[in-house]
Amino acid sequence: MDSLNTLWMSTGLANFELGQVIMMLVGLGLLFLAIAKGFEPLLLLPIGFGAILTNIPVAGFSEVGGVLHYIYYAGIDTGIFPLLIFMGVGAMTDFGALIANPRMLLLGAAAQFGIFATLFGAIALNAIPGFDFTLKDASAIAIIGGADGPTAIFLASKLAPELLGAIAVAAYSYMALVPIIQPPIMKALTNEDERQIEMKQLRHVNKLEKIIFPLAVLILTIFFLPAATPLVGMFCLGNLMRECGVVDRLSSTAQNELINIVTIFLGLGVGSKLSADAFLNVETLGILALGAVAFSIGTAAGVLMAKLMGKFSKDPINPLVGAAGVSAVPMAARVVNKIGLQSNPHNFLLMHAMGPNVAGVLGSAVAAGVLLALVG
Amino acid sequence: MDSLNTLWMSTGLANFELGQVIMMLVGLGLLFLAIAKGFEPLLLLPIGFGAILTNIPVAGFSEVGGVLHYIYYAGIDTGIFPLLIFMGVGAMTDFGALIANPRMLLLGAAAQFGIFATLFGAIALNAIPGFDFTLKDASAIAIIGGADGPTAIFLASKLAPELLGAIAVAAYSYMALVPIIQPPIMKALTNEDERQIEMKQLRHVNKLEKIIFPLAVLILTIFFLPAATPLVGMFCLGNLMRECGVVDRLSSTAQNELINIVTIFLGLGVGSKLSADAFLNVETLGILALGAVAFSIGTAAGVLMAKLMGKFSKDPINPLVGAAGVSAVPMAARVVNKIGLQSNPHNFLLMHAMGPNVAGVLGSAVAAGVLLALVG
Amino acid sequence: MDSLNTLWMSTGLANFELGQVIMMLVGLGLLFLAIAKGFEPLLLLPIGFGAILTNIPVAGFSEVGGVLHYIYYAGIDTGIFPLLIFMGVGAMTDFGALIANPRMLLLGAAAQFGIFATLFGAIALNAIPGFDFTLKDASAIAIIGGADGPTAIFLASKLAPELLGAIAVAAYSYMALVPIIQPPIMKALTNEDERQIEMKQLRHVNKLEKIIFPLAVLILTIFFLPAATPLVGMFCLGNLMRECGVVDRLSSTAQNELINIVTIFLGLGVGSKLSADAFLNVETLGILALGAVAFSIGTAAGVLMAKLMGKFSKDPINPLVGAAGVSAVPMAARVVNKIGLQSNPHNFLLMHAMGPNVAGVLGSAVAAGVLLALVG
Amino acid sequence: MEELSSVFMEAGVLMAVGMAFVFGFLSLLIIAINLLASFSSRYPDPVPSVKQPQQTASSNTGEISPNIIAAISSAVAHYRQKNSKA
Amino acid sequence: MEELSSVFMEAGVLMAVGMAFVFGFLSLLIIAINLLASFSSRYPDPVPSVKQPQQTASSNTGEISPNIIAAISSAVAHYRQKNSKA
Amino acid sequence: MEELSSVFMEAGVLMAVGMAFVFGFLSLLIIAINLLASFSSRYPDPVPSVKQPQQTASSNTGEISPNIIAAISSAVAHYRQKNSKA
Ligand code: NA
Ligand code: NA
Ligand code: NA
Repeated sequence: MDSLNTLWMSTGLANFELGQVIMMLVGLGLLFLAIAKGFEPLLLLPIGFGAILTNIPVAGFSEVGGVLHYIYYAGIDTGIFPLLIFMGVGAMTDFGALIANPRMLLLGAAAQFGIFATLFGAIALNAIPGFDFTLKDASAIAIIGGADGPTAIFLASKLAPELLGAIAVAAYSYMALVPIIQPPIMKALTNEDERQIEMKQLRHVNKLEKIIFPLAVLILTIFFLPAATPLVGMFCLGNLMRECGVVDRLSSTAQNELINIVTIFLGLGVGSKLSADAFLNVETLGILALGAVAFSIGTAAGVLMAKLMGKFSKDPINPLVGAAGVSAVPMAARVVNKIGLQSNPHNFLLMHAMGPNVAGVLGSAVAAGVLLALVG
Repeated sequence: MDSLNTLWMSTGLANFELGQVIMMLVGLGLLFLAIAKGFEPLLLLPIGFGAILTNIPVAGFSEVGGVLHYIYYAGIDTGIFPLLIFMGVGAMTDFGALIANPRMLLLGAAAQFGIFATLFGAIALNAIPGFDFTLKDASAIAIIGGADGPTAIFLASKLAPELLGAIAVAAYSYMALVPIIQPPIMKALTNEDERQIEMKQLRHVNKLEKIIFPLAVLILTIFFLPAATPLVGMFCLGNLMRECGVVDRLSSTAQNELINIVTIFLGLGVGSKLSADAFLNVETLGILALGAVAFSIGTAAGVLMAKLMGKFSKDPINPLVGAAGVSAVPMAARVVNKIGLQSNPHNFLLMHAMGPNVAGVLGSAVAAGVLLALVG
Repeated sequence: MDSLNTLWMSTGLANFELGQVIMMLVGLGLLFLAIAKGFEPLLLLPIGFGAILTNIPVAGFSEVGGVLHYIYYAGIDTGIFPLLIFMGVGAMTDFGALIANPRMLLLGAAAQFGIFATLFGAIALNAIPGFDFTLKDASAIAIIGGADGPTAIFLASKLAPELLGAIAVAAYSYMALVPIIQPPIMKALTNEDERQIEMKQLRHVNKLEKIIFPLAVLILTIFFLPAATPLVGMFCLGNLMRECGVVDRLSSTAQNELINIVTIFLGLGVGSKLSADAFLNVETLGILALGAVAFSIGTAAGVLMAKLMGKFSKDPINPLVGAAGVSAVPMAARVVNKIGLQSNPHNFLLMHAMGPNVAGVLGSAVAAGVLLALVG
Repeated sequence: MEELSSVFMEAGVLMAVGMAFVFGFLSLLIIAINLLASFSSRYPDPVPSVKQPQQTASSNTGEISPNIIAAISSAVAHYRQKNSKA
Repeated sequence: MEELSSVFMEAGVLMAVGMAFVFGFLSLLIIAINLLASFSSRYPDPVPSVKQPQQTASSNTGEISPNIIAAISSAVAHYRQKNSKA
Repeated sequence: MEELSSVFMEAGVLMAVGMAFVFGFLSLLIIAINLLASFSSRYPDPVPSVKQPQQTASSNTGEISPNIIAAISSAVAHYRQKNSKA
């Protein structure tokens, strides 16, 4: 009898709290988005699963002694996992298109307006009762506009760990939604003629340029923004391993096995922050709303900047490529290519969009550094 | 002279204790079983090697500052390594045969009688002077009957860490001995006619079923047995990654590089618990004896349950498949197939035995959860 | 205005110290050697990059909370990373040539004279004002003569962590310089006739010998030098996994993904010790000078020992193979082969040089153990 | 002795409760699988539509690594060369 | 209310300083890339000379693993066998 | 000065003891290898019997991964297609 009672008291049914049930449904929802809708499945699947695990009553996944607790504190609280992901992404990134046409960096810069405008917006939300974002919170939320998962997780873990779950979910969800969010904005801000513009073919970039490039980026960052060097440094390390040609086995491991292992743990660790009390509040709604705004403003700023540059450029610039400046590599560049083809079936913008696309990664890492330096 | 003396005092020869020598021979014995006899070499080789290392005098492998100390406390004491192995095993497991014929779960349930009967037996051993098993010890020993290495290590690390070495060695040794332990029992409990029974071909299982299955298992576990969710959850995560089709690179890493890395460390860490004072006592003999009993009873219970089910089933059931319910995937299923072929050379039972075989994995994870909830 | 000032005060330019700038240039120099000159790029690239990162002002990579801090303390201070590298190297090493001609071990022993002579030399340097090497420091420096990276890092982390950076850089640099350092010494100590000597073809080594060999090495080390068992033990574990034939998936992971992952972290962690105050002093110059001496003496001792053995051997011994005794696998063996071919275009010494080459690995691990036992 | 029998009792209760729970749990799972089967039968394998989303996502899952491609290319080239001689 | 406006002010300054910094930084990078391009144009791709050092170094980077070789050999053998039947 | 000479002495002893130990140890290993060789010569390479146990064990060591098989199949298919055109 006693045993039966102990057993009953140790069931989930006897211990459920409403918030946990809702958060498990949120986790299932993320799994649905990842599997059925293909929303950034590599991250959203482990995040969704982690959300379910962390909300299981009695089991204590995220308490001292629980496996998610160890994963979170060893890998996310220290910043190691997002930095390793960034190293792997660096090892996967080809900067050739950007080096061939460096002015595209301005598009990557413009698109970061999505971040800073959102920062302003997050502070403005404080006027509504129920919201109480500090400047740190606002900065961590704003980085969603950078459209870069590891950057968002890294910054949130430093500035607003209690918002980390919502921020990471918003960042990856909107990145998956880029093909839906961006096209209307791109079409509203351009006319048919502009969208048909063909761009000059990119010059060949030689090996030496590609090798020195990550070092140049790192040195500039050291000079002007050391706060960004964890992110930029690991990214440049990955890229240098890729391009130098003498450590291919390290580069291959960084962009395959290592990033896969870390992705599983990062996702679970982020999911462990999706507890009811951290997620089920009006602030999460604010974060989701602000994230959508951030992406939209970033896209618009990129396109407008491209139009402006087109006015002063001797070589024609298709303003659509500005939308790729938000990063969300390589999805945003593919969207640009697709919208471009709709207006001009012979105009392949993919390579031209890769420049602003990777510029956007650098741009948001720099923006993250600025926020760390001024707010952190 | 002084140097020579210091050097001599730092040799192993000057510091050996008898127990250490014996444990190194035990380690060499495990290496022999692994290499020459093919006994679960992936685990028993690192366990045997770890046993040698941990018993080296002076070197201090398992003391603070020693490499095995770090491995044990970071990976086994926290439960992380067995859980990662379980995730990898989940990513390797195809539940198709079980989903096609779910009644096979009852065989996986029946075979767990090996666990609970052994628990009773371990307590009974206390009547013999020299034995003094607590209920926690008895539970950790009994789980050997689950025929599942990571489950046994996980439970032992929680309930009886000082017995972990002996329990893990017994579990993997008996799993390797399944082709020797099971056939006589199977033949004793069945007659020639029963062994010749052919079973109906399994229906096709579609992708959606395979995707939802791990989630359904997890949800039931959350409802009724949250204590089992670390094991079941990580297992289901691995299986979901395998079946969902959108994170193949994570699934591949989980069942290859990650599980390989963790296997090396898990084996060394388990080996580090094979110290003389923890292993060279009458309790280890008791554990080895109880382990053999557990496997035998589990096998018998599975076969008898299959006979019982055959009486009430409209589709014929070959009672041999009940033996696969102990798990020991896929060895037990292969044994069933082989014994079946001896009686009927046209009767391939392998796929039919895979159902109870994977059911046995779930069954022993559930049994582990029950023990954690009631005894832990 | 305030923001601008905060931003300026957070730039690198406002915070640089001269030492940091110089150390970054040292880091860039290591990258140059790794990439343009092919100097042991797998280690020197991450070391050089780590040196740059650790010297970035404000960023705090190697302070509490910085990523390099965690990497160093988790992996190098504990000794885990060099031991895992050694396990991987063991899994890559074929002892066939040594087992076929075990007398080559004497060449691997003779070449360790480079280590002990350098130890004497390091103490002698104390006579020069500005040097103040303790016996521990001298031992850690001397191990450079072992021409084995992980051994040097392991020993330095135990005996003289503050010299670790300089020692690791010297060890890998001189290993890369083997093709330049060794030939003049080899030619000075041999005459044309000696260099033309052809050696008897090696006998076939069977599988059983290769399996038992690592165990025999381990057992001898346990008997006589337990202090060397961390290094020798992990090396032998790797080699046993390679040769036993039943855990190929573990062996493959140990010599590929696992060693690659650890190499990246090991390099970064070593680089984190290249801070200005630890590196920019006269002791580093002493270490670099002693390292060159160590390699030269080791090479000479190996060649002279080979000449001596040739006098008493019934089978002819080409004295060049003695140079391979310093280890630096497989570079030193290749150098032997090349110099041999210059004198006799039909004389392929590569396989004969592999014996002393791998013997040198064992020899320096043993020497490291002696130093740990007597000085540590 | 008394203590021993009380532990025995406890072990017996554990055995009964444990086996009942295991059977109960796995029986529930049988029901769940049957429900799942009848639900899933309405959605026959939509293999292509499940694969599609992944391609649009930014993963490079399933791509064969350039190393392997290179290995194969050289192997095939080698084989072709050999064949052309024969 | 006063506090809110001061935070607003701070956010506004952050926005201005941040965007200025991002533009300034990436503009500098444009200059750096242009300098880099003119510098690099003097060193056209020296592919073989960059690859050579690696071979003399003790790394086995880029070597194709024996497993893959074995896989390919068997695949090619299999294919050849099949082909020879046809 | 006195101290220096005592450290010198210590270093000298270390050198002597160390070299003696290294030579002694590796000489023992020579003996061990010779014993091992004479022992092992009684067991010539039993390759198949060593491999067998592994297959019965539950490891999938040494199996070539499906990815590689897929890669090779497609490469061979591609090559065959190309060849058939020519
Ligand atoms: Na961005
Ligand atoms: Na089981
Ligand atoms: Na050496």
